[in-house]
Amino acid sequence: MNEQLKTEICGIKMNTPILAASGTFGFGEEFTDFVDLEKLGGVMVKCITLKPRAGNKGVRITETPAGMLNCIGLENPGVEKFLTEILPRIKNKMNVIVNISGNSVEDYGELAKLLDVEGVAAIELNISCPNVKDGGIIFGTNPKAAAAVTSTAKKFTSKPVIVKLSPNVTDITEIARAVESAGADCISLINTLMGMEINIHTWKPTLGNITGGLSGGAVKPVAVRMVYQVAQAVKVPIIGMGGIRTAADAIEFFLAGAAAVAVGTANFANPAVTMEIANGLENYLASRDLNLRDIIGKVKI
Amino acid sequence: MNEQLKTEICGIKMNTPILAASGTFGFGEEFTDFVDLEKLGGVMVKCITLKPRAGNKGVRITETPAGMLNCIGLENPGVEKFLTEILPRIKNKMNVIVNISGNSVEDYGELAKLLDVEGVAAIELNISCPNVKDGGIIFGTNPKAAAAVTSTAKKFTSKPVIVKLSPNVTDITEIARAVESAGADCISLINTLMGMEINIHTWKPTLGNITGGLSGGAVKPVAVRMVYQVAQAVKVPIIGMGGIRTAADAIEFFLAGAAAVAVGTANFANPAVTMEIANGLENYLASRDLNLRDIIGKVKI
Amino acid sequence: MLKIFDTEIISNAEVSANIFKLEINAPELSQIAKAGQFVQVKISDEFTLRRPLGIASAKNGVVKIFYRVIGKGTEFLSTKETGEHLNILGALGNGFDTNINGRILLIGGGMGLAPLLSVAEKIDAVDVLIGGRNKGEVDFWIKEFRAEVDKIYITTDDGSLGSRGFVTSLLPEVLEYEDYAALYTCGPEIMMRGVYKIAVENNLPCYVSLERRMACGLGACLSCSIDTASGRKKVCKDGPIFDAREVFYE
Amino acid sequence: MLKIFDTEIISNAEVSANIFKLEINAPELSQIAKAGQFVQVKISDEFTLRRPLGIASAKNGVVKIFYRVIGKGTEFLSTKETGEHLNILGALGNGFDTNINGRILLIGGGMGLAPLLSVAEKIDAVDVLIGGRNKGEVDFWIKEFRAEVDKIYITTDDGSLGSRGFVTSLLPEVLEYEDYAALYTCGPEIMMRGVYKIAVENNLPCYVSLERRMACGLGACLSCSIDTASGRKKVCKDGPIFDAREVFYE
Ligand SMILES: Cc1cc2nc3c(=O)[nH]c(=O)nc-3n(C[C@H](O)[C@H](O)[C@H](O)COP(=O)(O)OP(=O)(O)OC[C@H]3O[C@@H](n4cnc5c(N)ncnc54)[C@H](O)[C@@H]3O)c2cc1C
Ligand SMILES: Cc1cc2nc3c(=O)[nH]c(=O)nc-3n(C[C@H](O)[C@H](O)[C@H](O)COP(=O)(O)OP(=O)(O)OC[C@H]3O[C@@H](n4cnc5c(N)ncnc54)[C@H](O)[C@@H]3O)c2cc1C
Ligand SMILES: Cc1cc2nc3c(=O)[nH]c(=O)nc-3n(C[C@H](O)[C@H](O)[C@H](O)COP(=O)(O)O)c2cc1C
Ligand SMILES: Cc1cc2nc3c(=O)[nH]c(=O)nc-3n(C[C@H](O)[C@H](O)[C@H](O)COP(=O)(O)O)c2cc1C
Ligand code: FES
Ligand code: FES
Repeated sequence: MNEQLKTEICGIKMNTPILAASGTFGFGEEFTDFVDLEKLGGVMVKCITLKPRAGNKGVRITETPAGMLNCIGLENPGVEKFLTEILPRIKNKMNVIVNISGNSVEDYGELAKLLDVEGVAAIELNISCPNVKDGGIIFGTNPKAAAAVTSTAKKFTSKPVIVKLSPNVTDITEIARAVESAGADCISLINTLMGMEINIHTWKPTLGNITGGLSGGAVKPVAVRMVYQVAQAVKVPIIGMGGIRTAADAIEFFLAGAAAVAVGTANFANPAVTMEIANGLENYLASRDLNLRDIIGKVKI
Repeated sequence: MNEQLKTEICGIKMNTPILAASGTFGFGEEFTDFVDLEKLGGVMVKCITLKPRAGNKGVRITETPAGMLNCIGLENPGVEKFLTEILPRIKNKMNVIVNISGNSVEDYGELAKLLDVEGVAAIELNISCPNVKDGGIIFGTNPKAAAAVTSTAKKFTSKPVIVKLSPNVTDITEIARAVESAGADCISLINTLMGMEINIHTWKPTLGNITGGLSGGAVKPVAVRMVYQVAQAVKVPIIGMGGIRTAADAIEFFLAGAAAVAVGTANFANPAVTMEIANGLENYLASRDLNLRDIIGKVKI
Repeated sequence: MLKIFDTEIISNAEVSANIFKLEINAPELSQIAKAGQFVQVKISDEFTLRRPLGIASAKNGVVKIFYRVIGKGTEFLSTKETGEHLNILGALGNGFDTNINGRILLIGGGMGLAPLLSVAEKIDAVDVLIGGRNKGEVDFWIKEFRAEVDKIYITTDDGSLGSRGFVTSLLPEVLEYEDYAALYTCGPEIMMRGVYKIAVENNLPCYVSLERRMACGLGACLSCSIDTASGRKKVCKDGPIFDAREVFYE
Repeated sequence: MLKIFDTEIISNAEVSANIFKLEINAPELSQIAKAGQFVQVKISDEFTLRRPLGIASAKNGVVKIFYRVIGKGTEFLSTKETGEHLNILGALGNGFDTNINGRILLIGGGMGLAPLLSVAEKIDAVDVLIGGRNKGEVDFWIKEFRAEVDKIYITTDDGSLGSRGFVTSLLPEVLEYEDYAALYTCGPEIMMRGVYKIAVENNLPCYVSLERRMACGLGACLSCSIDTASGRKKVCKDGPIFDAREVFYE
């Protein structure tokens, strides 16, 4: 393992600053033929909820110009099965970052508590879900709700808490500051942009859930902009993501202010892409005689 | 001219429901070798401000995955020159829809008044600009500011007022309802998503203005979603835009609820694209024995 | 062991209206591929997602695929020429059981015949019931199956070849002629449900090959999840072949 | 009259490291093109923007373009082969004045020599001063210019051909040998500013060809606006050729 790429983010030791984004990488195991999981900074596993969930019905993905829409929903086996069956299998193979979703502030607290166990490197709060218990507003679009979720999760866990921001907001820095104040150890962004496709033959929305989340290359400029803005607004480290397909893309995020990056959609076109990005980053740094920290946030304005 | 495509939107008679989006089509004249301007529903001319403006310095455009970023800024010759030199030249050749931008609510009022002249079919309020006079917040991201601009413009003109929404907001329907209540005759959307690119060789933002507006195919899913949401929320007609490159794309917007569509970025790859879209739409309708109104808002949920 | 293969196109020709036969040079893949498995084809750098296509044959270092042009991806694929390279992820999915005792009847509609051809290639005691819209759509399948099966039954929607109607119209008759150990079917879901119904009536095991939109193809993204009698399953990994009782249980 | 031309590629070959010469069959374009004009090349459907490239020659129905591979667009262009079609928008821009009385000196650096070649092709009394990084980068230009000009002066940064240094080092000397009616220059902006300075010292008219990122190429989008002594201008439409006094006025 190359020393140059080693890093540490809120106490999590990472062999490279390249992570796999939640929902696109399963529980990591599915990629072992293509990826040396230890070489990843971590795997943000598919979101976990208190109860098992089946997710959305109907068509769940569709390709869009340089991107895709998904409405997988929150399909997952539930926290219990995760803890008893999945975690024991994967915990020694990688940094397991558990992405969690809830219907209420209390859900996040309970999940945080249940997941405060050995083998979990950190928890990542997916706040792009509706507060079902309290009016249905998306936690991540409201600074108060985002802060409440964050402080509650913090209260119930000793693990680093990463808060994953939704890009579907007017002012991303407002949310970032709110979750930082509420105790977030790290901020990850961006989750997907809300989009829609209509089939012009059937006149129906392509996706079973009508709308879905846009990801992939198409969203990269929005993601870079938001990482840059958030980096100006907060002090906690940032894990940047959204449309990263190459080492060059990843470097853009580092320059914008990300301390690490995560790769999502690009894993589908090339399951080995995270390794290629890690190698590309290593070459970029080596050929310039730089360390990772020499490029983080170093965009010249 | 094909009768099937004729339509009328807030009193503006259009030969087709295909318009050219502001900032991408100059004053229409530049495209006469490729486009029959009368066959367009209208040309939304480059934004006009009270005083001539030079726009942003440095690099103004860059290509992104299936899209582009621009930071032209508000370069324009100013309203006086527009009225004396440009309008007389173009007014009988097309429906001239004048896109206007201001630094304050009063600017919009003044522009609306000055443009209340023969030869202007409608004015379109570009509210994706900062309220320089009052704190610098973008008019279009705040329902009150958006409403204030709208009602002021309405007060000073007898022309239909189209309000062009910014997609960089948490809840597009909130803004749409606000401008409808304030008297907007029509809503157009989406303007560009805010994005950024960093040159990994120079470490500088590619664009002179650091950030820029994302447009083109990449943004289509976001635009379709917003048009659909706004169509559920308001009664005024909608002009949909964002990433339209083909007749199929345009039809998606009609099904989502747009009464007309505008084409922007796609004019750069193919200056004749608006004509091809009009023809494609005509074929789609004819082959199904439908009229335009049979598809508007007819997405099956 | 899954792999990404850089393969070379041997041929890519239209065998019927909008249906293409693609042959690629892929020695290792052809060795490991099991009947009924599929691959994820990278169309080009511009496509965000790969496209899942069934392995129709894997013999002598050559993998054959049949695909219908239905959208942007398959259209672009159809423009590729001999000698060009094709990036392929495989072999994916569970595949059909090819160690069954007794005669198998393959029942396929349209492009569903592709994975069934790979079964015919692997087992001896096998017949096929081919369904298609018209003569043009079944002719080339007949050619492909001829050397691999004993009997070929044919139905076309318009009666231009074989008996007029659907595979489900002819199936009961075919089952009278011969004793089968199992039915393997692939095609439109409505057809497969019909086949399953007849299998139940005849007390025969029935295996179906399902299709769902797929992103990863590796069991990671849950694009292709379905409900089964034994819980949620992923078509890409737990399937695409399922015991019909598991998936058509309602 | 601007048009979109569907042209066919005659050849597209690397003439020096990362520099390609593209010849296309474009009878109408070759007739209407003026020296110093450019085209907007559609790279493929996947590219949002066309790429502006200078017309280096327009003769006998054939248009020649020279381009350096610097990014995604030119890289993709370099993979196109003889017989493939290329969608081209042109001819754009104002072009150089080719009716000037007296001898013209063309001064080009790197790819800036492309539009100058089209001038050499159109006028008789013309010499060229060629600048490049090294022998490899100027050799093919010498071949192209040989038939079109009287004298060829050469400088290379590394001295591997001609005199060592920049065109601006040799220019004063060249101007001593011969009386020129005007200097036409294209290349890096710093080079053109240097040439302009020498032109002023020698009291010579100087015309420069500018480069800006372009979206429409038609004067509509203002991507390429610049300040000039007579106000805002669009490089794509009012240029790309400008009187140096207009643009280097500060
Ligand atoms: C396991 C499996 C095996 C298959 N084997 C074959 C085969 O051997 N021959 C064949 O012709 N087709 C086969 N298909 C269907 C084939 O994958 C689609 O026709 C193809 O993906 C369409 O791509 P497109 O870009 O042309 O269409 P588009 O409609 O433009 O595709 C848009 C998106 O939808 C997906 N999609 C569209 N139709 C289907 C479909 N029917 N099934 C799954 N995804 C779809 C695409 O993969 C893509 O992600 C198989 C599908 C699966 C799941
Ligand atoms: C009027 C004009 C004539 C030109 N003639 C030639 C020529 O004859 N030969 C030649 O090799 N080059 C020429 N150029 C430069 C050429 O347009 C760029 O090298 C090319 O667009 C790079 O595209 P890319 O996709 O490979 O690079 P990328 O850097 O990936 O392109 C990204 C974007 O930036 C733009 N861009 C990048 N570099 C330039 C540049 N130097 N000038 C303008 N736009 C740029 C691209 O068009 C594209 O929109 C000319 C430019 C202009 C404006
Ligand atoms: C199929 C799919 C499923 C996803 N599921 C989740 C999820 O469960 N939780 C979450 O926080 N983000 C989820 N995401 C968002 C990604 O983790 C990531 O934030 C986003 O896709 C942007 O990165 P990308 O463009 O590299 O994919 C999902 C994305 C995709 C494409
Ligand atoms: C180069 C450029 C300049 C633009 N200038 C303006 C403008 O002056 N006023 C405005 O309201 N929108 C402007 N826009 C936004 C477009 O009108 C349109 O809303 C947006 O680009 C989305 O449509 P598209 O994807 O079809 O381009 C501009 C867009 C581009 C690409
Ligand atoms: S396609 Fe990803 S789980 Fe099946
Ligand atoms: S490129 Fe559009 S105005 Fe020059």
